Amino acid sequence: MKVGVVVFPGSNCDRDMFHVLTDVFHLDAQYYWHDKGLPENIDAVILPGGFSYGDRLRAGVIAAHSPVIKDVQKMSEKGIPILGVCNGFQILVESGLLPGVLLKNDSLNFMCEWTDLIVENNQTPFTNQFELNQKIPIPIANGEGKYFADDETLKSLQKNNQIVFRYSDVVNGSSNRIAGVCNEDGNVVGMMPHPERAVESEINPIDNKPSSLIFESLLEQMGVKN
Amino acid sequence: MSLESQELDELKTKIGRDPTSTELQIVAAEWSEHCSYKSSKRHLKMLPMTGPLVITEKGYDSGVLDVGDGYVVTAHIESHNHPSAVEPFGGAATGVGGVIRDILSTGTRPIALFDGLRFGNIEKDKQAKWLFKNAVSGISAYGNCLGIPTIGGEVEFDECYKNYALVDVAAVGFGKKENLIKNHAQKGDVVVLLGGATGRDGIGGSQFASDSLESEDRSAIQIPDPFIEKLIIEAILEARNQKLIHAMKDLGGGGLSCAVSETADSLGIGIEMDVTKVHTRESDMHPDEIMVSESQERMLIVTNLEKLEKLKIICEKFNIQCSVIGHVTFDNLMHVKNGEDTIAKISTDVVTNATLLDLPSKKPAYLETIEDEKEFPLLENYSEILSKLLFSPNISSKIWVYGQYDHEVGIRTVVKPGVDASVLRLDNGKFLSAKIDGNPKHCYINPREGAIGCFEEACRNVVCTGAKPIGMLDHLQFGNPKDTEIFWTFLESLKGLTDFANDFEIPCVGGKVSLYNETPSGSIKPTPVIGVLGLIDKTPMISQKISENDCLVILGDTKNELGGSEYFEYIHKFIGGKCPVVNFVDSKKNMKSVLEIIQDKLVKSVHDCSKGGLAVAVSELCMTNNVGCSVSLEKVPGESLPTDKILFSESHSRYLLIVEKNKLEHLKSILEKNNTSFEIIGNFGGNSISFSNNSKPVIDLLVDKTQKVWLSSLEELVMHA
Amino acid sequence: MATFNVQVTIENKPGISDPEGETILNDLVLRGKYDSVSKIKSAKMLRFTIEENSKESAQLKVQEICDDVRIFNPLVSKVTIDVFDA
Amino acid sequence: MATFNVQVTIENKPGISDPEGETILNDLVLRGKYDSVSKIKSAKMLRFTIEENSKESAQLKVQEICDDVRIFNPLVSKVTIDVFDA
Ligand SMILES: Nc1ncnc2c1ncn2[C@@H]1O[C@H](COP(=O)(O)OP(=O)(O)O)[C@@H](O)[C@H]1O
Ligand SMILES: [Mg+2]
Repeated sequence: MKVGVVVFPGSNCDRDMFHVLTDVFHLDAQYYWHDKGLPENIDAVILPGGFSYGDRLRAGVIAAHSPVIKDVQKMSEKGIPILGVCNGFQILVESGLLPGVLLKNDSLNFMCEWTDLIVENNQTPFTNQFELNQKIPIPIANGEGKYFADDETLKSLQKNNQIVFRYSDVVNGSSNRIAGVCNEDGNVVGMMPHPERAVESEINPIDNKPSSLIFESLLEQMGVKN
Repeated sequence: MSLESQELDELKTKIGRDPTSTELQIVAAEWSEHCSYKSSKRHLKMLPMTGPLVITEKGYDSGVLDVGDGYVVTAHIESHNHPSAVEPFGGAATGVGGVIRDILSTGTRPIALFDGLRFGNIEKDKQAKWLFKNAVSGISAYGNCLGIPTIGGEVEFDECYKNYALVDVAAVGFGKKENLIKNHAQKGDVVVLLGGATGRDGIGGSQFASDSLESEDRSAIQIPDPFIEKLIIEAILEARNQKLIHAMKDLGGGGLSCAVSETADSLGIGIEMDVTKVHTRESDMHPDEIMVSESQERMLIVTNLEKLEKLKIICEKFNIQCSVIGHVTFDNLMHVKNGEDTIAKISTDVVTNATLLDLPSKKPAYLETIEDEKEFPLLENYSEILSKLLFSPNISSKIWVYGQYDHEVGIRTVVKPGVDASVLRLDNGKFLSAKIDGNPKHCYINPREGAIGCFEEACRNVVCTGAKPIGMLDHLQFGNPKDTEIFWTFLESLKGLTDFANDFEIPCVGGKVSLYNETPSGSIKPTPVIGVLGLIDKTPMISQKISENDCLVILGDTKNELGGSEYFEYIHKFIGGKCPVVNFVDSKKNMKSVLEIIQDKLVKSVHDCSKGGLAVAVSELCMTNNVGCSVSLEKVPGESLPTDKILFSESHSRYLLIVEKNKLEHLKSILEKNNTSFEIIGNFGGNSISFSNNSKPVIDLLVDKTQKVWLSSLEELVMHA
Repeated sequence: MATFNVQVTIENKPGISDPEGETILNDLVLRGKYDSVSKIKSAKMLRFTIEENSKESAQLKVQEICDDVRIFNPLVSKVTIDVFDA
Repeated sequence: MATFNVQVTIENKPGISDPEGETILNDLVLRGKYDSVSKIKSAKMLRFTIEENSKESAQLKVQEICDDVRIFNPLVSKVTIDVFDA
């Protein structure tokens, strides 16, 4: 099974994600530079975190216009699992693949800290190994991480089961404490926290098992046994 | 700014004619204090710079250490004081950018940053607060954007930095030994300038750094562009992987003038270049401006024509500009042309070798009496005093600072900021530990012992993680060196550092001197900042949660050395008293014992005892573990002292060990075998931080309440006060 | 053809909070006792230099750019476009 | 007393680079093939609502606030203050 890691100018978690996919979960991963297309035979796509285009104008907006996004769009229509982490989430939102928008944190500062997520939807390709309401200790690191959607959108997210993760505490002012959402079909997931920073016990001082389930869910989805 | 008149005469004698205007600019930049180290160079030689792990190569801007299995770690430290004092955001950010390019220029990937920040009194002074807040934002904006974690540092406030700022940044790199750039040049090689366009920003910056602020050149404002820097890093590392780089140097102080002349000089070649080939931001720049502009985010590369084609493809991919500005010659001349016209043609040896000064020094008069102690009114309420210290800007938690820095990116950070040193995992299964430390309050009272203390403290912090110190970076920040008394303090500090480095066999792998740090109200206190790198072969010390009934053991003696302590200065407003002195024998013994204990897994946690003394160190343990502790002061080993001195003395070489009861005996046997001074002084449990002396209660603070204020007080002060 | 300066102001739509403006007001301005200030709203501005036939076409072109490349996120912000002769 | 809207525009001084404007121009607008645009300059704007006696005093007061609370650094930024009736 082949996972594409899309790299934009300014991405900086691409190598971390690649390491986790290949060295920890033994997946066949490949980098794809943003100005080229994605091949047909990819089984999953990940948009890693970082500062594409220096987060200028707004986080994710310039990358959302990259040529590769058209292919990501096509793959999303085909139902291929797509995960956007942090800046990747911001890009998915700015390109309209996911609803809502990410605004500056209420603190107005960049925030790097560990927090707890609650799994709200365990039906996506990235959460199928979780119990509902399971807790995930995980770090966030962002300046524009406050999820916002208007009331109507929030209602429909709730109704369609599109809220995937919530923060267990109020962290940055996100609407309904939302930390991650999916599209209506559930195959495109975006999340602000960084699972790739939490799957190895060496660097996860709390518990690396829950975060690992995000990747194990993907393996399960693709029918790969780890 | 230009050359002093005797320097001009010297230049004329050396080249046998009048210099051209361009030559004058080039030489003035290169002969500035910042680039030539003319006041300090002859003395810096005393530091031991070699060792079994040190790899040296001509033209490296950072230190290189062999960490085994074919891997190297690189490290460097820089400051950006003058620019940060007038534009803290941009100054601090471009400081980060500069030190990262030093790491990059050896061909290693930058993997971590450290920042040392010093400002005036933020409790009283709005300017200090503004400088602090914006310097932190600048570092956060730059480092985070690059995806290089800022994993440690320090923050300090002192009146001596009023209306000024010290912003020190250290960077660590990592890579394969075989990928190190070998800095060589061949016939037919070309010289390429890669990165951002050259503009007027930052013209005269290095001279500005060597001037006091009063005569500042306000055009020396540099606008950070971390996005371009990130592209440069990736492009250069890709070029390195493809072996396209013969030699490389970053552009820093002095711009092209220094980069070109120093590259030529260190490789023993000449370079002929044409300013019209430089990609500029503005169309009407004078050739001299192009030569001295300090525009950020640029690298100079020497390669051949064949590799150039591949380099261009990489630059195209990353959408960064690269211009061939010249070629290598073998006449040892720096030859600068403006189209067809020669505007400078001068021996690189002349440009890069300013005449070194041998400045006079004299022991400052104030030192004669500064160690005399004053009698203080007796203070009774030690709970109140300890709270006051814990919530003071120098001691309160720095989480507001490192919480704004991405310290996780790169997924190497094993021990995260917030305790002592931070620890990174390396690709060969080993771990790197690092910390920077400074203490101008101690250094003011005793420049020699103070500097040694900073060095020992940084070692101590690294040792607390189970690492053996393998290299040191020194950053020597002083006032005007032409002041004989200031120069004396510089020399004393340097001698102290040299003695310690020799005795402990810790080579100096890099450093920086920053002089002329003058504020409107005088010179800064001597401020050496020392970075120490430590290597852990097997497992790092990962603190385990402290629980009820764990024991507190102190290692090392507490002495009557409160000069420059937070207690004297913050509580009693007294500057003076005896400076803590490191006893080399005890220091070494204690380090060895701690490393042995960690290796034998006998402790749950180790914490160094420093600023604020024992009382603060114990409180930090309680607050970070949400557990109480009761300490009996009469058991503390060392000199027999009154209560306040036991609580707040800042004697060096002391460690706090947290031990489970059933491991005490084993621990004791090792400490006794090593003949180290130690005592079991307390027990964890309950919910208060309490100290007693001969059964008389002295301090009682609730852990949760204290912790809340300790965590938030810096943020409150900066954001809301 | 003539050169125009087109000023694009991006601000939050009414009803969407503006923590930046509020923070400057509460933590800086009101604390400094400037109590004649009752509100501060933050915005971002981009000044385009553009070559077009007329003021109107400059305005239209910039509007088109703003919508097409999402200079503003319509969920939360609105833009105001003002054209000046260069 | 009357209410005024005072608009404070903060931008980098001429000659000081503006990486944000450049990126928006090169990587967003020009890539979208809008090549009649030759330059984009970014700025920040704050809109104050203030109660003062006159336009002049509103302008002066806002100027004073900006200097006092250091909303911008005069070494880097150029500031324009425009007053409008509310
Ligand atoms: N400016 C800073 N940037 C990043 N981390 C910092 C900064 N200041 C302090 N820290 C972190 O906070 C912790 C406590 O710092 P400090 O009080 O200087 O430690 P110590 O007393 O052990 O030298 C350390 O982990 C340190 O790295
Ligand atoms: Mg410490």
